[in-house]
Amino acid sequence: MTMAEGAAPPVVAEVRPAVGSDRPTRAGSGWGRRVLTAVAVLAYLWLFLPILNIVVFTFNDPAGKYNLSWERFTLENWAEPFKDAQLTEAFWRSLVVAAVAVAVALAMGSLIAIALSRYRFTGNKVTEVFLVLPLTTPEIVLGASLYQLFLGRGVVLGQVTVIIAHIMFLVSFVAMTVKARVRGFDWTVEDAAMDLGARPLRVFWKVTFPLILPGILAAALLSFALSLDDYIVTDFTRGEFTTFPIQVNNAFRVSFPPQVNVLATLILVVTLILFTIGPLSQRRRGAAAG
Amino acid sequence: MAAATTDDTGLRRGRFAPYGLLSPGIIWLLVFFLVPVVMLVRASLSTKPSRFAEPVFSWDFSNYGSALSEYSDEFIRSFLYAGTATVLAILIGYPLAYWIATCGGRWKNFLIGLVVVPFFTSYLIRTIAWTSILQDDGVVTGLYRLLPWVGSDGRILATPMAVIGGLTYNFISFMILPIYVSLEKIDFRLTEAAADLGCTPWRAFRKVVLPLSLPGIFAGSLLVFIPAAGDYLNARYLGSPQTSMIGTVVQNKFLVQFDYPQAAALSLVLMVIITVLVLIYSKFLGTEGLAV
Amino acid sequence: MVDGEVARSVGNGNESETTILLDAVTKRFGDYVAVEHADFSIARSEFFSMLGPSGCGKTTTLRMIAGFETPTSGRILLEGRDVSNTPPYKRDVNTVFQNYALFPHMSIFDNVAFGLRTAKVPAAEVRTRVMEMLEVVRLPDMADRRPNQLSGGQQQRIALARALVNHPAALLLDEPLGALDLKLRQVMQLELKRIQRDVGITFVFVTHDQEEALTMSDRIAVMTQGRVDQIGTPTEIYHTPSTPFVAGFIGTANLLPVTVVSQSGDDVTVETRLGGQCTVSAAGTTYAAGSEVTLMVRPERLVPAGAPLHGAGSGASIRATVTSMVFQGPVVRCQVRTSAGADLVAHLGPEDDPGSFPVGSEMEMTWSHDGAYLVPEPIAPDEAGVTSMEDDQTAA
Amino acid sequence: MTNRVSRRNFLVSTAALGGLAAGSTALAACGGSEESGSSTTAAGGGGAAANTLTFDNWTLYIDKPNDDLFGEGGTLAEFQKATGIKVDYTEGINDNNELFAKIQPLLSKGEPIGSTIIAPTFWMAGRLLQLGWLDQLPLAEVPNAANLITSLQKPPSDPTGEYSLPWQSGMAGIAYNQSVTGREIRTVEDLWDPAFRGKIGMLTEMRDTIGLIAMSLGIDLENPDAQDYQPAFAKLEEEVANGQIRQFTGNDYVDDLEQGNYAACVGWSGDVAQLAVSNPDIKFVVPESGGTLWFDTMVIPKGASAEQIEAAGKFMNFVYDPVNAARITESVQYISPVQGVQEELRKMGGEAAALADNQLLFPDASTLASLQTWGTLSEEKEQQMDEEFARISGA
Repeated sequence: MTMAEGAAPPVVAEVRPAVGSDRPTRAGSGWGRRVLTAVAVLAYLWLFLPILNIVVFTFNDPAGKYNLSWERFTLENWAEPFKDAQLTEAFWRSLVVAAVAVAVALAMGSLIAIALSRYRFTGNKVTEVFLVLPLTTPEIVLGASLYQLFLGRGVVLGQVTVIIAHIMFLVSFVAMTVKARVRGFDWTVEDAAMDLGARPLRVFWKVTFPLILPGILAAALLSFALSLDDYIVTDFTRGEFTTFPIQVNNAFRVSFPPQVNVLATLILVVTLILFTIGPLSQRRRGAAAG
Repeated sequence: MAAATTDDTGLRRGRFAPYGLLSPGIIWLLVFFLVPVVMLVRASLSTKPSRFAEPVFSWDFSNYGSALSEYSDEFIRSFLYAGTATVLAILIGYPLAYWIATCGGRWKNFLIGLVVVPFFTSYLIRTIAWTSILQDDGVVTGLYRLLPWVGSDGRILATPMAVIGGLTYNFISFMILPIYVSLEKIDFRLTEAAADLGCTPWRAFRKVVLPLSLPGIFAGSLLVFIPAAGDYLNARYLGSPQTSMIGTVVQNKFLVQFDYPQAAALSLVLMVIITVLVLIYSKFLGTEGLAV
Repeated sequence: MVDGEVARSVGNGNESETTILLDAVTKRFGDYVAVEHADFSIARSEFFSMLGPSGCGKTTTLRMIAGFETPTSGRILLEGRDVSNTPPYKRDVNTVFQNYALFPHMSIFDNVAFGLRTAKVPAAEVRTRVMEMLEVVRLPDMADRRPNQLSGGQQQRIALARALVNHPAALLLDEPLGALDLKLRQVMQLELKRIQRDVGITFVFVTHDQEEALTMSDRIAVMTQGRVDQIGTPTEIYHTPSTPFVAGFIGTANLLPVTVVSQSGDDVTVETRLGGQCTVSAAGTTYAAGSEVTLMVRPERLVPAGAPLHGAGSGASIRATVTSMVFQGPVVRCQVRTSAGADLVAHLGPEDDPGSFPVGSEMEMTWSHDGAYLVPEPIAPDEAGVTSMEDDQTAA
Repeated sequence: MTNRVSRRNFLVSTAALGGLAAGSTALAACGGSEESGSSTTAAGGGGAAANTLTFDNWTLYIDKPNDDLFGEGGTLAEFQKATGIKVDYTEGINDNNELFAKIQPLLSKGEPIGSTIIAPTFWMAGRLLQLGWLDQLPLAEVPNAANLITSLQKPPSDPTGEYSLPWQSGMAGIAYNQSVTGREIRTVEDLWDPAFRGKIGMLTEMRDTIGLIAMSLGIDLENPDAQDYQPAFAKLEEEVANGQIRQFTGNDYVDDLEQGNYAACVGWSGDVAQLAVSNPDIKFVVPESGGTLWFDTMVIPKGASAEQIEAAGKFMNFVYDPVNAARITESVQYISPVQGVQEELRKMGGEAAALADNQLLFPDASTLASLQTWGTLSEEKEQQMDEEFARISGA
């Protein structure tokens, strides 16, 4: 009925323990459990092997233009993380694109999620199916069709078209993610706030928004990653504009400097910090309440 | 932001509000998703008089014929690789998600977060890192060559194995998350109840937990299969000319050969096949699980 | 406060005592009539209940008073002002929602303070008033907790505190006890009644539980299918229901279709389908001979012939076959079937010697003159017999 | 960028726009002095555009690493010092077809692409010329064009020599890692040695890959329309099918050679020249049947202003000066199209002088004689060959 017991949030950063999550759970007999743990550990190793490789190679001093064979240890790459001007510029451009696209997509997507989960209206079902389509369309089709659109209209490809494209594939994603979080949400709290004298705007900022905020934050984090990492759609819509992944791909034809790894590691570190802060602040809130 | 009613009898104040809330996002999707796809359909039915000329719309269905006949290998390979990667992702992702859900205790959130962290480094850099790890003179390939059926000149890079491995690796988080979410919802006292009724743990898993987590597996399968089937970067970096996928062809036809009609036809065939799969899926399981 | 249109000429009763007035209010959703011509007033400091089965329009009526719905026609007056089209946040009424609708992201204190802060009450005053109110609902130590850390009953009281702290002209309660279990519900009924006495605010209470309504209310409006069937005190509604529905909905009633034979003064002679005749009080109504009406006998008034009558004056009797006899503690629930096929229920006490009527035996059932009541509306022959049998069983 | 105006530029433009500035001061009289100041700056910025040259080139294709293009002594800095023209230098070109895909929508509508000079490979320059999308070079501004080596004068891609000048040139041949092959490689046939199965790389550049194979089959490249390249494609397809060929790549073959993923591959002279310095096992050879000679060009797509074209001419003249050309050659280690570079390198001494004797930078007459440059393909033939190549290379 209430948010706490609402739909299990399918978003990692914000996965809440289900009610009574510290109930004892069984993973079968001791043997099965041991095998399972072994598989899990191996899976984690596999997941982190390339990451380890990337981080280790930030300390490599490559002989040629490709930082892919281990030569000798150095700290120089970290002294000059922004040494490669092209790469650095592309890196910042990627951040800008992601920031703008995520902001717009969050606004649009959250509104869609609110509309779908709190109203019944004609076209409800059609809208839901329509929303899923961009998610189930291969990226290459999204990119190719936008390429055709822009080309046909004589639109010059560049930063703007890349942002437009990113917003397009993020809107559905945000809407679905926030909607999953809002499923089971008890909208009468809005009535309650209004009943207590709050005008619609105050109802939104004091009640609705704080309640859907965790869902929005989770969607924001993941869509930021999606935008930052996108290659295929960006490649079709970018024109002369290069983002970080594009620059890495293009530069790979002639060089793969250690700064690529350094910047990738920087993103990783920032992400890790966000991941640690998120649960911590949540735990604190829980502790204060308990 | 008019007051919504949750009354079963009707939604007076909500009559226009939902459309107002929907319109910015939906209009965006109409203009930048639906219209382009329609234009793509148009392009797929066009002919190009010469290489650098504008395509002319002509109800030319031959693009589809040649797309299917000339590139059937790439289509089959794409779906084969994507399918294998999906199965592998289930085989690796399910035990991991299950372990986190059952043994994670209060570290659950951290452990599931850890699954996603690798995916915050660039996809491309991760894939290039794999080329470094799997290089012919490297440790991993060295170990691989010790396997009895692998010769001393065996390699991992530039083989279907590497491409499928890359696809599995790059999309596995889309498998683990939905499975984890569906497992999280399960009350594991049910397995105790099953054990109480004389089930072995394995049987309890098969009869109780697995069926309840099926929606997660299905959602994850789609979320891995779709991007994997359209991918071309794994094939480019980890594959060989014999492992090229349909995405490679589409990309090349659009951006290198300027053969828009055929490229459009190829994209649409890919999209139609996948849409059919999605429709079959949503008919059975709804679309809710697709939100990750 | 803004639109001070005063409409004292409308309505009935003492104007200064009226908090809420519904003036011919109708609410339609498309073709569906949710509330049809509701026309009543609620007095100051009154505990007023709207009672009826789900879908009868009671919640819609409440939502119109709160401002979440607008009447299709008619007016709603609050303290004499027409508020029919005033949004909820401008109305001086507060609601306790069925599922409490506490703000899950705020502490208990912040929940209760919400209305005061919205009204820009100074912080110091907010603090004293919230704490006072938490005292009233007897949860002063919970201020720092969050709603999901409270039990259902505690959440219920917080929802009450959150609404009452604003000193509204009326408090609207939408099935506030529905989510609680039976024990807690009974405790909360008394608690609610106590609080209402303490604060002296008008309570408008919506429920589908007749016992709850009877226990707590000063007056009850019984609603069905969008219409208000009867408004009255619990006693009036129980003893003199104006329709067969009210008779059946409030408590258990044995209903028999009868035809008026004659009326002399307050005594009406009616004839049952089986040909028997009896005399019933007209309760101030005049009946035309030959009109079809309904005879109501409450189970506690129905006794075996020969046993002491419950009530004054002799009434009539009816032959029937015992179909079940269930011991329920204070009473024995005896079900019989008349030769016309109507099932009747009698609550027999020890003095009635229930042991002497085995199942299957024939017996004569009888009631006193004032043990029966005439409902001016007819019922269909197949509706004859006891109503709300489930209620009868669970209530016992 | 346009706000960064050198002091000199600022003075010049302010003087030139004196009349306008006076007018704006008058207008600004009611708006306060602050505004008149900003309008002058804006005028200065506008004036700077004429003194800026935009050049979009391939990555790592000029002296100084890309983060330090304007560092002390770099060609771009020297050029600015000499002429006052600042070069807005970008490294946006990664692939000829990709470049074409990007500029085609603009040039086909007659809109400027934003770069005054771009550096397509000769055959792409030829295509742009055929499509009528190039401006004539201001050869009057380029007296140093006389220094152009004879073999690159009036190439088939630009028969009159009025639309393109070579930027750098190079050979495509066979690059190999001797520690992997264990032997010398001398012919294209050597690549098909079963011992190297799965360890042979090809270039995604169709003309170089097909060119080398075609020459090994005795097919001429200089009159392509008269030739049938089907045997070369068939050979390539056969070797792809039997797994001999591992991958088709761009310059990243360099990495595969180093990592031992490749035994040998089709490669470019300049890359190997650089690589061989740190890894002597890596060798470059022009196969006995001959290699290809290619060159990247400087061209001016239509849409540039007269001032921009003039500035472009000055730049071309500057890099055709043997001293400046030698500085670039020392860094990029490709074949310079400018006569006299060898002498200039010798004068520089040290490592630079050693380059002067490098066969990869200054191939001898017999090597040069074995090289062929692709003639211009007809649109239809090019399309057919591109498609065939894409099909075989799995793209």
